[in-house]
Amino acid sequence: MSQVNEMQAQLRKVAAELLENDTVGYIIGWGATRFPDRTTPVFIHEAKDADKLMWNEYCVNGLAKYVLDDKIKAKKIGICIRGCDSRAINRLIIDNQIKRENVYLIGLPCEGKADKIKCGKCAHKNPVIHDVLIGDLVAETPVTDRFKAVEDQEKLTSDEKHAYWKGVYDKCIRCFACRNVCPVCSCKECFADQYRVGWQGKQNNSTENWNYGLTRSYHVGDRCVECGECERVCPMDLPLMLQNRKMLKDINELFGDYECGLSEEDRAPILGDYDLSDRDEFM
Amino acid sequence: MSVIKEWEPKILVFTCNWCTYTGADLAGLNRMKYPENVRLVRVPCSSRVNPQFILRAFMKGCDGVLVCGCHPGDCHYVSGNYFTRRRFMLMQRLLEYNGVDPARFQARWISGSEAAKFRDTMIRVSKEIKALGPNTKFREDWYVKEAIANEPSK
Amino acid sequence: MEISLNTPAATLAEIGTIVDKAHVELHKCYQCGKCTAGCPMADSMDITPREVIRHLQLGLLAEVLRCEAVWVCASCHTCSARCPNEVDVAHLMEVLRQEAKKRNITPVPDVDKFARIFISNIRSFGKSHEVVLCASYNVWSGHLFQDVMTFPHLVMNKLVFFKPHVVKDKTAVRRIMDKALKGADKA
Amino acid sequence: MKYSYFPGCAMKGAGKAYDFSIKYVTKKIGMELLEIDDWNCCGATAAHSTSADLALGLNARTLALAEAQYPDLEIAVPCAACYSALRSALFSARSSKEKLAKIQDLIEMPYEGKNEVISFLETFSRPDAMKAITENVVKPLGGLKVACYYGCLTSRPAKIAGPDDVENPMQMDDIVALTGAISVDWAFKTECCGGAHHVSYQKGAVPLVDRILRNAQANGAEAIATACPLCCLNLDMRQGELNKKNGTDYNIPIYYFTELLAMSMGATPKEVGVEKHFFPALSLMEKYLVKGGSAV
Amino acid sequence: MSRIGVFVCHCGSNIASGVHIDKVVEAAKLFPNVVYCEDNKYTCSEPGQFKIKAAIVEHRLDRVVVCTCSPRMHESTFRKMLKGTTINPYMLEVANLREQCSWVHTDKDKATDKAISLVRMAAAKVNENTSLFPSKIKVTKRALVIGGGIAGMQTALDIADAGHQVTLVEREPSIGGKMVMLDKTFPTMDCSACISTPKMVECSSHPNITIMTSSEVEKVDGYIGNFQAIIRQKARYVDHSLCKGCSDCMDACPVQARNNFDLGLGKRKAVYTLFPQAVPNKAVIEKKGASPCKFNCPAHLDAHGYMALTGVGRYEEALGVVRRTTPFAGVLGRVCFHPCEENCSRNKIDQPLAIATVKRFLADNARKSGKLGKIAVTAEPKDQKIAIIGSGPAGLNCAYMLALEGYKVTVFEALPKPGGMLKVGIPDYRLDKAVLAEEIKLIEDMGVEIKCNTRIGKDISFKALRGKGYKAFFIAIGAHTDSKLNVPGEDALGVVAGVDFLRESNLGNNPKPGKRVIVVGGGNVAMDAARTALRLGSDVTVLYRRSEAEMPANALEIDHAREEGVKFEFLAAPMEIISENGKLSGVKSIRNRLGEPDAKGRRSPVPIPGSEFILGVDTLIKAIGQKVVQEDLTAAGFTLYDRWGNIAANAETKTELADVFAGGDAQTGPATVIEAIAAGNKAAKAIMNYLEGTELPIEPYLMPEATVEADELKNVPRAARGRMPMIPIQDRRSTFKEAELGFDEKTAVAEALRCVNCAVCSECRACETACQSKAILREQEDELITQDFGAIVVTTGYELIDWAPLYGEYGGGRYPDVITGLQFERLVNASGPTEGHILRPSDQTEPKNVVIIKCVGSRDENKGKAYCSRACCMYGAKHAHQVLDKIPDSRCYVFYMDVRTAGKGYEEFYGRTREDGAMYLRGRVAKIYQEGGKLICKGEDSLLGKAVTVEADMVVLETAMVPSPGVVKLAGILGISTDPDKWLNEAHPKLRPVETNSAGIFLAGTCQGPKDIPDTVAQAGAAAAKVSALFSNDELETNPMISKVIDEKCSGCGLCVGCCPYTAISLQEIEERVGALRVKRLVASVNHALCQGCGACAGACRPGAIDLQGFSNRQLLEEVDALCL
Repeated sequence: MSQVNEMQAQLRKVAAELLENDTVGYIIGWGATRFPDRTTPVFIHEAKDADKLMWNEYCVNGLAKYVLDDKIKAKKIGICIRGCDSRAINRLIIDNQIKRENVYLIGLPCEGKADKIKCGKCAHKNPVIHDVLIGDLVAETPVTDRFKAVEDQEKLTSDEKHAYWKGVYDKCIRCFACRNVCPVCSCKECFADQYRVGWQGKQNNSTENWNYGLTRSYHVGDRCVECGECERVCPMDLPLMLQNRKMLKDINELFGDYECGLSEEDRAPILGDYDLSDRDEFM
Repeated sequence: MSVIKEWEPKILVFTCNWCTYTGADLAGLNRMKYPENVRLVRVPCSSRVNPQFILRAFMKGCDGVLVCGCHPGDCHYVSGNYFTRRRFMLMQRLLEYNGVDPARFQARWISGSEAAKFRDTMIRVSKEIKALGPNTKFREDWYVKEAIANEPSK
Repeated sequence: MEISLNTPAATLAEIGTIVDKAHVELHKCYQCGKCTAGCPMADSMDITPREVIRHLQLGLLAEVLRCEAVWVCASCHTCSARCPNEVDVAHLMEVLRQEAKKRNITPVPDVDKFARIFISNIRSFGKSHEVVLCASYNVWSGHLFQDVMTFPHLVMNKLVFFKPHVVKDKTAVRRIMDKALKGADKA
Repeated sequence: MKYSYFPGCAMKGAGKAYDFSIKYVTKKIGMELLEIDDWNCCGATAAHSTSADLALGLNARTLALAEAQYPDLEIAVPCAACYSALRSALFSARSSKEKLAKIQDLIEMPYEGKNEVISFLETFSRPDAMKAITENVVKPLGGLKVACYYGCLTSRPAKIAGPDDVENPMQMDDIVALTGAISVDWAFKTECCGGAHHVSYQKGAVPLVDRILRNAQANGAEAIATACPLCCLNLDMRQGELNKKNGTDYNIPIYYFTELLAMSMGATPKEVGVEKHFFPALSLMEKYLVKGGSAV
Repeated sequence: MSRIGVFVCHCGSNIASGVHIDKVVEAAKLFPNVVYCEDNKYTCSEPGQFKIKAAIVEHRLDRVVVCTCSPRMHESTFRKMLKGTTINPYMLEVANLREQCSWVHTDKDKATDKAISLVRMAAAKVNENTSLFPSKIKVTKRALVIGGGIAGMQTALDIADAGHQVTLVEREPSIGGKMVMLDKTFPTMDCSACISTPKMVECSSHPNITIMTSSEVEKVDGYIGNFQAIIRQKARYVDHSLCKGCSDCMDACPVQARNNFDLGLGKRKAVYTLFPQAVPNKAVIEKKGASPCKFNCPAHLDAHGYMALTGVGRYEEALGVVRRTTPFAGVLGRVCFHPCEENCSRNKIDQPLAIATVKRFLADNARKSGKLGKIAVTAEPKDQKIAIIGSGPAGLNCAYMLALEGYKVTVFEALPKPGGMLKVGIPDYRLDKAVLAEEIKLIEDMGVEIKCNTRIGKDISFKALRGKGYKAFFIAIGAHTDSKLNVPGEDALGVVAGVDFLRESNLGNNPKPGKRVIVVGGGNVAMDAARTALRLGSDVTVLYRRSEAEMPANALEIDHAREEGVKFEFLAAPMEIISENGKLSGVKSIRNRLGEPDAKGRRSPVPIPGSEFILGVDTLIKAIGQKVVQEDLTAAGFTLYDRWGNIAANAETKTELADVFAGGDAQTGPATVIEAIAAGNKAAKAIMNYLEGTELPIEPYLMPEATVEADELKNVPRAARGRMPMIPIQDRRSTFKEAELGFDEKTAVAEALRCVNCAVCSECRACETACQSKAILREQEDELITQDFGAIVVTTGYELIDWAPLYGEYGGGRYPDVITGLQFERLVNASGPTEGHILRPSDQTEPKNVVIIKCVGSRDENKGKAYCSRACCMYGAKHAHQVLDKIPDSRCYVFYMDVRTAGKGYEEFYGRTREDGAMYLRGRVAKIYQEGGKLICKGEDSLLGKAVTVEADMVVLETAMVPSPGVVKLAGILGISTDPDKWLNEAHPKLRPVETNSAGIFLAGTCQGPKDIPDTVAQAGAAAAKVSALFSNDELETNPMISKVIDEKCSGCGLCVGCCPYTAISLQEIEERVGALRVKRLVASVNHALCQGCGACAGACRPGAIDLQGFSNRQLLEEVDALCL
């Protein structure tokens, strides 16, 4: 823990300096709530408030997407990023949603947080990019079971599969929390809100939910950074990553190893690209 | 029992204007026969087909969907069908993963000269789908009923 | 005589497995003859390397297994190196030799004999040993006096030893050889 | 400059001069050779024309021994035939996991296919070796016209032998040039000498030597340098014979390229064993060594 | 609410027989928004169409569904029809009731159901249709044709004849391409030049054609009808507006360069026309840059220039070239440390050229023949006076340069004799002072006044000189005092400074060194001192603290010293000078070892403790470096020095005083003669700038270094460097006679001819003198020209595969008489290197036995290309015919795989060739080798089944065609694609053979794939026709069924950009409101001229922000919904 406290101290020091010398306009980080085992995203605008920044095992929320809310981008945005956030940031850069020079990245190597589901399959504990690094890099633990759950799911018969997902989407309440929190969902206007065009019906029934869920996982499938935020925020605790990882798995098998958001110039999203030598199953 | 006899599947075929649709026309020209239950939707290029169309079709009660285009390398628009290939390889797997029988959604390359291949494909697919029976998965009966209700009957 | 090209499927299959062993795609050869042209041994062959391929293309396996060319080949790999169509002729020759051996067809007995002796030589010493080798070869093959004139020279200049060098762990070597030769005929 | 050493059977017999000169040169230039303990015969042509596995097994054993004894040394091989045989074994070991497993089971020893197998043409043409050689040449063979003969197995199959050029390799030429000798441009550098056929199929093999000598002569070679005991033996043994039989007037003594190196580094022809060649090779050397001597 | 009309067609009985039309009509009437429905026998017929029009009016329809045959058949018909109505032509949908219903189904009821459903789909879709309007783009009626071969010329001519402007861009200096290299063309055997040169002339004289030779396309933007191209006009160094095409310059040019047009079989000059009939018939200069010798010379002497001239015996001109930079040819030829030679490309194959010695020859030769002459001052006299302090190489050269410009120059020299270090530093045995005197005289003859025995600070001062009207000063007083050893006892009697010792001896005050002399130091001064002392009879040892490798003196000097008997003590440094009663007796020294390399990479000496030793000595000469004498200048009122005690001046020799300049050793510290000369020249220019108020460059004009790689030289014949004759060794030991005698004429010329012409042009400027119309532009640079075009035709043609590295078995290029087909064409060509006689390149004899090998590099996936090059079979036959025809009792053997003669009269031609006696052998040659002057070809006659050999005198390889180099780069520039073999891709192999996938860009000729001349010309015509068709309209109407971006929905992620095969989509910045502020962001935008309407983008866009008009998401979803009913 002391390790972590040191980091927290260092984080606050660095944050204070950044605000002091006006490198950044404000800093997005984690702050205390009245629950000891909860933190909440905070926006620190002044050096004196730097001490409000927290760094502990309860810093669970993904922060990357908050940078999108700043439409004016008057000043650089400082933001605390763990491995998952850093990949999300890269994602946003690749999708032209932010410019690298508009953000100042405070890297925080992360041993995994209280949310075991979110952090369970974390393959990148260290930020893959950062401007400043707090604390020391930590050892990465290679993930062996990245697609284990998916493989199990695949083993089911098609009826079982259907039954399973039907069960899932019966529960869904289409609150769109998964979409709103997702760093990959950067569309100006989500298909799911375009009732006029007819991508998505208003009715609340499992098919519409399913249509939403499936389409969403197809939309994020080739770009998902596996931060697990969607699952974390789902009020109905739906196994959303189980849906998302399926496409990742297929991509890995069909088009070679692929992890999104590992660098600023990632290869084009699988669906925005092609290769003459791709496998052909439609002959 | 008798119901099943009556039942004809609804099969949607997206065809690119330059190859498969031409192939279908050629089939017609040669008076080749295939089941009535396939209906073609003409698009300029198979890459125009948004996978969400397929979901939509199943929701609305389609029993089988097929996407057809030029053979890789012959695309009228140079590279469209390469995108098609990737999109639907993934979509097909995703649907299967969600419990939709792979036979219900397929993709095929059929060139403008392959009238016979077009016919054979249609015959085969419709046989397969028919064998599978009506699609219940990923389908909202309510829509179908509603729709039929809305249809002015005579 | 007239050759029938209605080769039985079985034979074609056999040819298939043989060329696969040599990683050769027969259809690639368009019979330019560059292999033959470059082959140092071509003059001594009954059919040229190109013709060996041709026979196989036409499904005439028996003729190929019977021919001397396969045994006259010195495995210098010139043909393979120069083939415009990446047909590994030399490797094919080798596989054919092995196949012929399996069927106990040895149209150029001496070459085969020498190989056997060479190998038995290794079996007994683990290393090959020239005197024993040549001596026994000459006896076996009946060329009693081949190169004998060279022998004194060799002896005078201590270029040969009468006491063979021997591998310490002979049994190991033998075990390997036996294992390997299982299937192929024992030397 | 340190290698594990696989002499091969010939080096104990007909190839003695080769063996000696290699030892001499490597000693001079401070190259260390550690002989693999209990190596066995490579099986030569006989093995692989009998059964692929036989060749594989025999060579894999030696390679495995080397790997065990000198895990981080490349294996230097003087004889072209052994070189080729060992390399093909090495390559198939590296070709696939399955193959490797098969080999391990065949030889019943641990083997991973780690160590590279290289020829002496390679070891000597590496920069540091070249440098060392240049520094140690004391009696240049000023102007001796040498045709460098590489033979088949140092150049083919290309992917096994990995020559600098299949048809016109230069490695040996470059090395020999260091001795002050002039390497002639000729066309039969990599043509076959007949190999083992000289024992088992003479009538077919002898003309090959004839052709090689003819071209060397036509291009003004006074001597031929070889890198393989068998090649050397064949060219050497047949030359006089051909002159007798066909009335040719070949006078092209055959040397191992390492003999030339050794002598240019001060070894006397006798030491090297030049007089041991079938075809008289001493006088030419004496002639040139004197010349060379004065040139310094 | 829309108002849809549905029109069901019987198509005679075609539809009616398979479908219950009435049922369909009934059903259709009930579809949403359908207000009218009728059936019709032949809708497409005149009356049918009329009925529709009528119904539109009568029922106020705003959209129409026609249920008839395939839309591929009649959609356009009905669109046209609607043009004449109130409805937009795109408010139409066609239901395919014939090809896809009545014709393909048997069960009429089921078919009817399907028909109804098809109509419903169409109605549902049309309900969502919107009016679409085609947009127009203007067409620039000028075509760009890239490549001036026969294809390019033909295309250009055809387009031009159609009345449009054409720019024909050619990389070579002349148009004509490969065809003009050929001798005859098969099968008619008419002369290639005779039919292609008229085309060239026609191109050049055609009013609509602009020819740009020596040019390459650099960049292309835009789209069909509106391309902007940037074309690089490469420097030709000749003003083509002035060049008259006379060959005076070529006659004057001394350089023999490789003739690429003859594929290396002949030679041409550095200034040349590609071939006699070249178009334009104007000279160009091949200049790859500055040759290494010139580039690396501190003064940038045109070494290459005077070597070239020497090579052809034009010594006076050559000397003139030297004198452009300095009058000291003789001096430099003797004493220069020649960095030119160190950098000579010959180093890469044998030894460098003896450039300095050749220069010396030029001077000596002029002296001997009394042609040393005067140096003419052409510039009109100027009255500014300039004072130069110091008559060393720097000072004198500065004076020389200024004098050339007509200035009045006075040189002040402190010593009794002019020349500075040249005079008093360098011993006579290295430099005969007579030579120096004469070359100084040259300068004096130009009006330069040299005042000796005049010491600055003592006899003159700047103040005084300014008073006398001197406008500028150049300080070049050199470095004439020694650096101290800093060891005890240094000032003992018998310890002398190297520079002083040499000065004494050089001024003839012959100094008397003791018996035992020790020289401390390792530089050139040390060597001079040592060898001088030796000649004065002493026993000399050089003491140097590092090892020989580190000695700064140049190697030759060291060798000479050693030869003459100077001894060396390396790795030893003096610690203390021992003297007995004030007289020097010995020097205590210590041994060093070499430590780690310092910053400069030089290994510094480290003393080995306890290794001290003593050497007995009578005279010790210190030669460890010199310093500038400051006292005089200080006295003269000049006090600006840097921290090393050198005069402080910048790179342009300017000091802080505006009118005072400084250079040479005085500014840089001890350096070399050539560096001093460079400094002098720079100073002269700086002074002129100062006096004239100009800002011309100080350094001489210099192009980038033209380096030559070793492998480019591998075929250059080896030739040893000329030997320098020297006087007998005993004379060298005892006398001061010049040790080196220099080259005689023969050696000098031979040496000069060893030059490999790195930069090709030697910059000797002989052409400038020769050209009466003053057309030579020495310092010309590339020019970028931007122009608009409406269409582009690529006709870049082919090259022959570089077979040598691929076919070692054919000698890999080592046999001169193994040539390619194209080389053979040059040999038989009357305008070729042999005037049409077929002669072996090796010995110019006529070959009797010629072997022709086909498919070299073709049909050989192992070594070359898998494809067949198509033309080889025919020109192979042609070559065989020509051999047999031109060489009496010759024989010709043709090795072939197959003989492919698909063409009019081709098979007959092949037949005639056999009739001529060509021996056709079916098989590939496996090896060609040389034995006794013969090329022996080993092949197999696969029809005989026997290996065969042919002893040939010459072998012709019919090598594969490959795309011309740079085509891949060009394809990138144009955004068109190539196949795996790098041939350019046509849009469709059968139906669009001369188009590319980028609209407005066309192909013709061999850039698209191997073909012969007739096919090429045919394609050229086709491409021209396509272009003319395009140019026949002033505007292009674009298809309105293209993609459209809805900005509000677009997040600018750019996914669509990558999906577009036509690069029609780009990200554009838009401005939009966010609360009170306006912010900028990126959104996709579609170029309506480029978009072809495939919809790949729409299929990819997640939020549907980009949509395809006519096939919109909404339309298709509606269609799907309708189908599901």
